[in-house]
Amino acid sequence: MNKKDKISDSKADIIYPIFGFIGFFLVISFLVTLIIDILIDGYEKLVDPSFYVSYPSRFPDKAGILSGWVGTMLVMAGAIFWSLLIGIPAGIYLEEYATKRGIIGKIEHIIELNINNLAAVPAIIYGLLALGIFVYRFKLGESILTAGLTLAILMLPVIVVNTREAIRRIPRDIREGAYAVGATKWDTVRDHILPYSLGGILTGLIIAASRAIGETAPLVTIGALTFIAFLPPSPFVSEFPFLSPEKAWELFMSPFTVLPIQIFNWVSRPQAAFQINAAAAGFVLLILTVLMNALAYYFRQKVRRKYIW
Amino acid sequence: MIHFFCPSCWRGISENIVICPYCNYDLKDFNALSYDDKLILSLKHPVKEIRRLIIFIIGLKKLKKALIELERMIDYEEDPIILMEIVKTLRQINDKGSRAILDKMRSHRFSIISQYIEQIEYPQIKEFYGKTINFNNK
Amino acid sequence: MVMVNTIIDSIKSLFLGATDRSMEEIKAKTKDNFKREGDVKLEVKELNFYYGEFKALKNINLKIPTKKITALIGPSGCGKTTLLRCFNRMHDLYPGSKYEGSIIFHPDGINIASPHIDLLDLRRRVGMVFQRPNPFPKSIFENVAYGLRVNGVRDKKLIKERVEWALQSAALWDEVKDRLDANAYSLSGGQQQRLCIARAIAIEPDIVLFDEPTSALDPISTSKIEELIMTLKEKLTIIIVTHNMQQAARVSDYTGFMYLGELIEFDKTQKIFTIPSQKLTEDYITGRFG
Amino acid sequence: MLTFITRKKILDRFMLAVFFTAGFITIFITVGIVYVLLADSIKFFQEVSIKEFLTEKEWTPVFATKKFGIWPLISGTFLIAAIAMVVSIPLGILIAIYLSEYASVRVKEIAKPIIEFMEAIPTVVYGYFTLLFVTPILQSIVPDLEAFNSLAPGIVLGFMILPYTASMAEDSMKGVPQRIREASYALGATKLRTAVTIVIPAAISGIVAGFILGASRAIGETMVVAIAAGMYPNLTLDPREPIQTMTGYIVQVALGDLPYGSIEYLSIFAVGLALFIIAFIFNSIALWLRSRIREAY
Repeated sequence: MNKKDKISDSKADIIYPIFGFIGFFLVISFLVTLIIDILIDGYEKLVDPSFYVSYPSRFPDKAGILSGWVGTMLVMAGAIFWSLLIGIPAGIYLEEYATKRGIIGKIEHIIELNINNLAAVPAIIYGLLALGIFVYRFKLGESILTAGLTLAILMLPVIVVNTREAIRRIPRDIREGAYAVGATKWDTVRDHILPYSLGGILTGLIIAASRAIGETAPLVTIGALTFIAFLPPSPFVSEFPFLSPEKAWELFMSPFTVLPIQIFNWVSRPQAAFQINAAAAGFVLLILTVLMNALAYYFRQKVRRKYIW
Repeated sequence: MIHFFCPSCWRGISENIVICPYCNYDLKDFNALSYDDKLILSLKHPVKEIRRLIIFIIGLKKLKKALIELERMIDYEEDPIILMEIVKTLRQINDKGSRAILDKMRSHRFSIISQYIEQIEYPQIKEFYGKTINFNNK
Repeated sequence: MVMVNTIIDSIKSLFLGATDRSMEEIKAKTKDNFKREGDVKLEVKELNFYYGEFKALKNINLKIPTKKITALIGPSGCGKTTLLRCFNRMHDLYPGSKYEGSIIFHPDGINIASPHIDLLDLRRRVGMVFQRPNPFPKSIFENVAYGLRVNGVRDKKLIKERVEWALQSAALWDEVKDRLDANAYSLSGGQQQRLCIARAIAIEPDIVLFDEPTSALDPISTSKIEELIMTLKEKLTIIIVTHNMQQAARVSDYTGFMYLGELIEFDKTQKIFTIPSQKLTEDYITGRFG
Repeated sequence: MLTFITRKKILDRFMLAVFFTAGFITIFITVGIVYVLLADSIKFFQEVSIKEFLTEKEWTPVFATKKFGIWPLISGTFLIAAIAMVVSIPLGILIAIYLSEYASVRVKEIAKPIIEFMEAIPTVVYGYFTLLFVTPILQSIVPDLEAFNSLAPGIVLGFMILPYTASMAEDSMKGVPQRIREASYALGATKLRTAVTIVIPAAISGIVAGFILGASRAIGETMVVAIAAGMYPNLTLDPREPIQTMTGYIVQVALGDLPYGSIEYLSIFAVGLALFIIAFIFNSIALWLRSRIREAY
């Protein structure tokens, strides 16, 4: 190694960090420009309160996102419910009950492989699944229920992985302590595994939800309408039970639109005025996602400090 | 895992060696030794806990043969816990030889040992000293 | 009608954790077939134990005396902990464990090693304290009361009584009596281990297993735990696995020396340490290997 | 009445069954996907021969003379994915080395969440940003770049998959034990040389797995390409012309109201099947690579 090579080599440690930082700075600037651009474009509509309470309409200045964000809330509620219903027990089973031997062991291995693969399947494939199965074969039609189920399936892998991570963090001798006192597996899960891992599971849920709220592809594929001038019927009735099942079923079967679809529709419109609406709605969606991620990040730190084994 | 030591130089050796490579001590002699002689030999064991246990067993067995080795140990043994164990064993053997060593230890270079002996031998003077050393593993 | 009843109970127990039962009911098993408490509590006959293919225990024969302290010593990896965990079937939590031979639980005469034994009742009657203190991240009171709740006791007064009795017999009561709902992790290492002991004895087991209880503790807490174990001797049969032979020699009445999965020698502690009959035991005690 | 112990046993068995069924249901999702894609593709291939599907140069389901050559869609998808990788791999490696070798813990604590957050931004917002910000700027730089092109979405997609190329690479480089680095520092090598000659080869399977997952994410991307890449399926490798990706086509058809069973309806399942197969291949390679790392350490 001649002398010249030696000197230039040592300088590399000074030059590279600068390039590295520039690269990282490029990423940050990309993000910042994205946020600022969408804020400036949509600022005019963002400050106008009627934007949040009016329905979409053919005239750009009168259009609003009321049906958009109400639809998003309802669909997300459905999605969270279904994904928790299947995701958490599946995660608990794989981490806590798995026997890993014999035929059941093989089934568990298939389940595990399947979940890893589902995590990387493009979102639009879930749309096709929902279109083929829920919409046409199960005759659920383009309804909030279908959208909820589709997004739930989308969120499932993230929730299962997070549930398993949270449960894995519980040390073995806590379980042994419970069994030594005569607790069954279900006692141990109910009294120890679930309470201590709830924090991790909720964090995973929020992250999965923040990703699903931005999803458009699957909802477009199942034919979400882009133009709805009415809100789904409210399930609450004046008499005693306050929640009549038929009304609720009607709510679930009614057509829907979600914020991202509204944005997609407005962006592809030729008139420039619609693009302001699109930017404003996009910014609202972005803020929602940022809030959810910040909440998840804060929650993760708090939980990590709560149980120090 | 399980480590094997040569009973004379106490260096780590493998399981089935006959002659110790470091101090060429013949392991067959060790196997022929009686249990009491093995006890006395391992008074020089590098591991503190083992030495303390051996002294405790000598006390249990009231092994008079070990007195010479115990006396020699007093001078080079650094660990007060082990020295206190020796004091307890000597009191348990309680014959002329052990009492002589005990008197010798009363003027031991470690003050903690001489006070310990005072405290055990004449418990009623404890208040006089005011400081009760609670050696709970009496 | 019975089916509906069971379903309601199951749903109730699903959420509240079992219907109401008094302590007598739990100990009912020993009450009705209560034979004279013989001097042997556990009789191990020709016990072999396999982790998958690896034979961890090779035909162990042993008689554990009742209301005495039995210590199991031996170099690391000799199977002493494996034998201890066979007594309360803790191995069943992990796949691939296989028992051969029998462990008879006197005076009931049930074979612990048999596959169709009622594990819940066994674990209630054979408590266990672990090497690293493992209290639940709940309050001190809840930790001790958990064993009672899981076995169906839900009468508040009775639980409070039993918790106080357990903490007192674990010599922890006066240190924690005014902060019972403080989190168990606020206690020191030695206190946490005594809390685990209180948790184990709260449901009045017949045997308590100690798996190197003091190896993670400082000398002061170690001697406190040793004293506590000696006081427990009047009420319980105790089996303790330890690395510290000094502790075994001082605390236990009987000692078993194990080496490579076999029980080499089992006898009164006094005899084992003063006049061992096996050469292997002599070599181990004198530190020839370890 | 059932004794207390047996009731607990029944409950325990019952809960085991509940958890197992929940786990088992996840298999139905994949079975559902494969069933749906296959069933409708088979119907599609009854009308359009596979030979035409694979050899035809044009994809014109909308025109009168319906031609179903998948190649324009595949070329569009891979063109955008290629541009994305060209942007993402160098930038990813640059940042990964910087984060894992040079960055202080404080910087890492800020950088990691930011990069991971890029994954959470709704793709529609990226679409908007591409169409109305990136494309105009590129048009001023690149001569005769049309409004709908594959360069702008490619670049934005490159940034979108940074969480895969940058932070997954950094994770696998972090897996390399510090003592290996110190051995190389001790020989007088600079951090950069150590990173390039020691750390990256040691963590190569993790890094490559990250790239492949990133590529699979790029291929599966819909909104950015549907908004900014145009709806014109043409077999071209020129990034300046509008193209259509497989996902773009599915969205375009799904937007229009399509009767159940019509040829267009069936065609999106055929395209979906092709997309699923490609994504599956990429994921399996990535999973295999990542399993190989676990053996290495």
